[in-house]
Amino acid sequence: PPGKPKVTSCRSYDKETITCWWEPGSDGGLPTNYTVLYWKENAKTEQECPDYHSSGPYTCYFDKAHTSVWHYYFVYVKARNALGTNVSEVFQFEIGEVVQTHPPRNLSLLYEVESSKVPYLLVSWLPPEKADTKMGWITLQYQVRLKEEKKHVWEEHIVDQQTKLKLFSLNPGEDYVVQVRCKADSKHWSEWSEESYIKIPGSPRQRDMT
Amino acid sequence: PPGKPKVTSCRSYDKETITCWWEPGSDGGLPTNYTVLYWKENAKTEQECPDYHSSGPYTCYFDKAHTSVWHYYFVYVKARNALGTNVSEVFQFEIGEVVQTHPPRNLSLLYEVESSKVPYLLVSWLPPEKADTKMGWITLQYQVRLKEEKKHVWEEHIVDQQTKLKLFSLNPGEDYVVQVRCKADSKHWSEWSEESYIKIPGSPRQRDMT
Amino acid sequence: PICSNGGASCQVSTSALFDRAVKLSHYIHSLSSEMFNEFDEHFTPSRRFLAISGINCHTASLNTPEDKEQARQIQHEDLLNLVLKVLRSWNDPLIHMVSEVQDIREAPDTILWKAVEIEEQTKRLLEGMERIVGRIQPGDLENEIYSPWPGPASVPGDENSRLFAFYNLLHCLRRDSNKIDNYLKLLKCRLIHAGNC
Repeated sequence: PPGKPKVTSCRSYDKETITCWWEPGSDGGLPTNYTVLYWKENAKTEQECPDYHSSGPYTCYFDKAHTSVWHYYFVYVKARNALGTNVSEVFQFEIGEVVQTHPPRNLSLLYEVESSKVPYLLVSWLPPEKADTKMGWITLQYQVRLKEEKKHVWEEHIVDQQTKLKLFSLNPGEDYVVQVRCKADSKHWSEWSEESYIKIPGSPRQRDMT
Repeated sequence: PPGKPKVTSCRSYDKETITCWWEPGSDGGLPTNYTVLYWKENAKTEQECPDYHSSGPYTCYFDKAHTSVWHYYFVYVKARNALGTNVSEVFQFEIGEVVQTHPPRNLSLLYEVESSKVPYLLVSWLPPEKADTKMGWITLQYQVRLKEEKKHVWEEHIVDQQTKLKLFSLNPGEDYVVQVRCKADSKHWSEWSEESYIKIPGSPRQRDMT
Repeated sequence: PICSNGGASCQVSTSALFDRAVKLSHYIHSLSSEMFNEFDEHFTPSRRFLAISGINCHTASLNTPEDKEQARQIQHEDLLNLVLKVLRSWNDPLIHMVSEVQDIREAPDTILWKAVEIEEQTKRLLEGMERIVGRIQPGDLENEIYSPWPGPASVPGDENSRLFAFYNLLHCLRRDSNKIDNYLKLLKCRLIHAGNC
């Protein structure tokens, strides 16, 4: 019979729709048919995946009409060929546990030097696409990281819900790289945003080698 | 006859009682008698103001027993003297439209500096007096504003139901002033709380980015 | 929740159910308020409708708590069922509202968008309330008793009466959505935070 397929993960980018990814098992060269099936908490019957295509190959997409924030989901894959059938483990989740937004957008860096003031780097960004924060449906927490380009250690800062951060006392004359990511109520950080670069004005300080 | 009196405004500080303010018209020097009257939506008869005194002169106070939330109130003033009578416009409202709580209390500021972390200002406060947020009868949205003392532009942050806020991007060595206010479901923000002041500790520590 | 493979313990926590329900009810009420104010500013600047004939809501027969003391005394099972009843009573009127707003000449697009969004989110909230009531009082989902909507109270062809009927509907939606929001926040404080929000 066919090898055991697998539901590898499920994600919701907006707490409104869900995408699951799956993998076929070994098919021994035989034409094998795969069906993604699911049921919801307390449901009497299971249903077939409503949309195998919108999220790309080997996926199942639950649009708004098929996504409930009130129920647990149980998803599995059935493989069938001439020699028999095989089923995956059941992947279970509720939407709150699988929310992973897209990364924040429009990361911008501005080095501000005001007279009689300590200069600082103003890092600012926009919430991710499709994350409806206005209704309060998703509350995001942000994390900024930066490092000198030639170094390896990142400095990371959690910034709750604000969409900007002032960083003081960066080393003059050095090149820095900055990224930001965010997390909704669940445990999944988004991917890091694209990197932004800036060179801090001024000449690098002589390193005190004593 | 007497000049036209006027109901100037009505407010509920707690969504449980209501106070209305009114003004007499010109009385031409004649002794003039004023009566505040009201009726509630779908009520057959009008009634006289239950309490002219508790909220001070030229007011009408509706205590809990005379206040119901999801009913329209129609309030007006009748002036009468020897030459005749005159009545004010009818002031109509539903309590949800006139809730304006007292300002939040006990605004306190704490500057937190943890090693390897970006310092932040922890702003915290208590809900306003008389607003029953504990039982959930009133749910408040807060707005925090802060600015450098010598500047004019305030930076504002909306906070939903929480009574604290971390502010990250403050300039070392500067004096800041902070205030907070709140709003129940209706359109009316409370007054701003008293101002709180803090001086952010001096120039930032040297950063070791090995 | 430790959720064994397909076991009974796999369910969304009651706290999460309430969190999402309250976020929805707050959102629905704020949309309803905005829509009412927009319509009021656009079509009935001086609120003369209200002063003359008063408001008549199809849910008026539902015995809802009208102040804090009444709300404190009602059992949470009864309050839950009341929220369910009010929500069910709005199923037909919201469908009518969405179609009606498309026929009102010069109705701003923002009113139409809000009407559609309210109808969609209210259906979602009703599904959530049925989950919550099913969780808290298993087997007690009274399905039929709610306040049926008698249909639009407007005289066919009379534009003014049609506008007033729509005004009355928006006003009742603002009021009832505020009741639902208020009661849900009370219930959440009571059932999830032991009366100490």
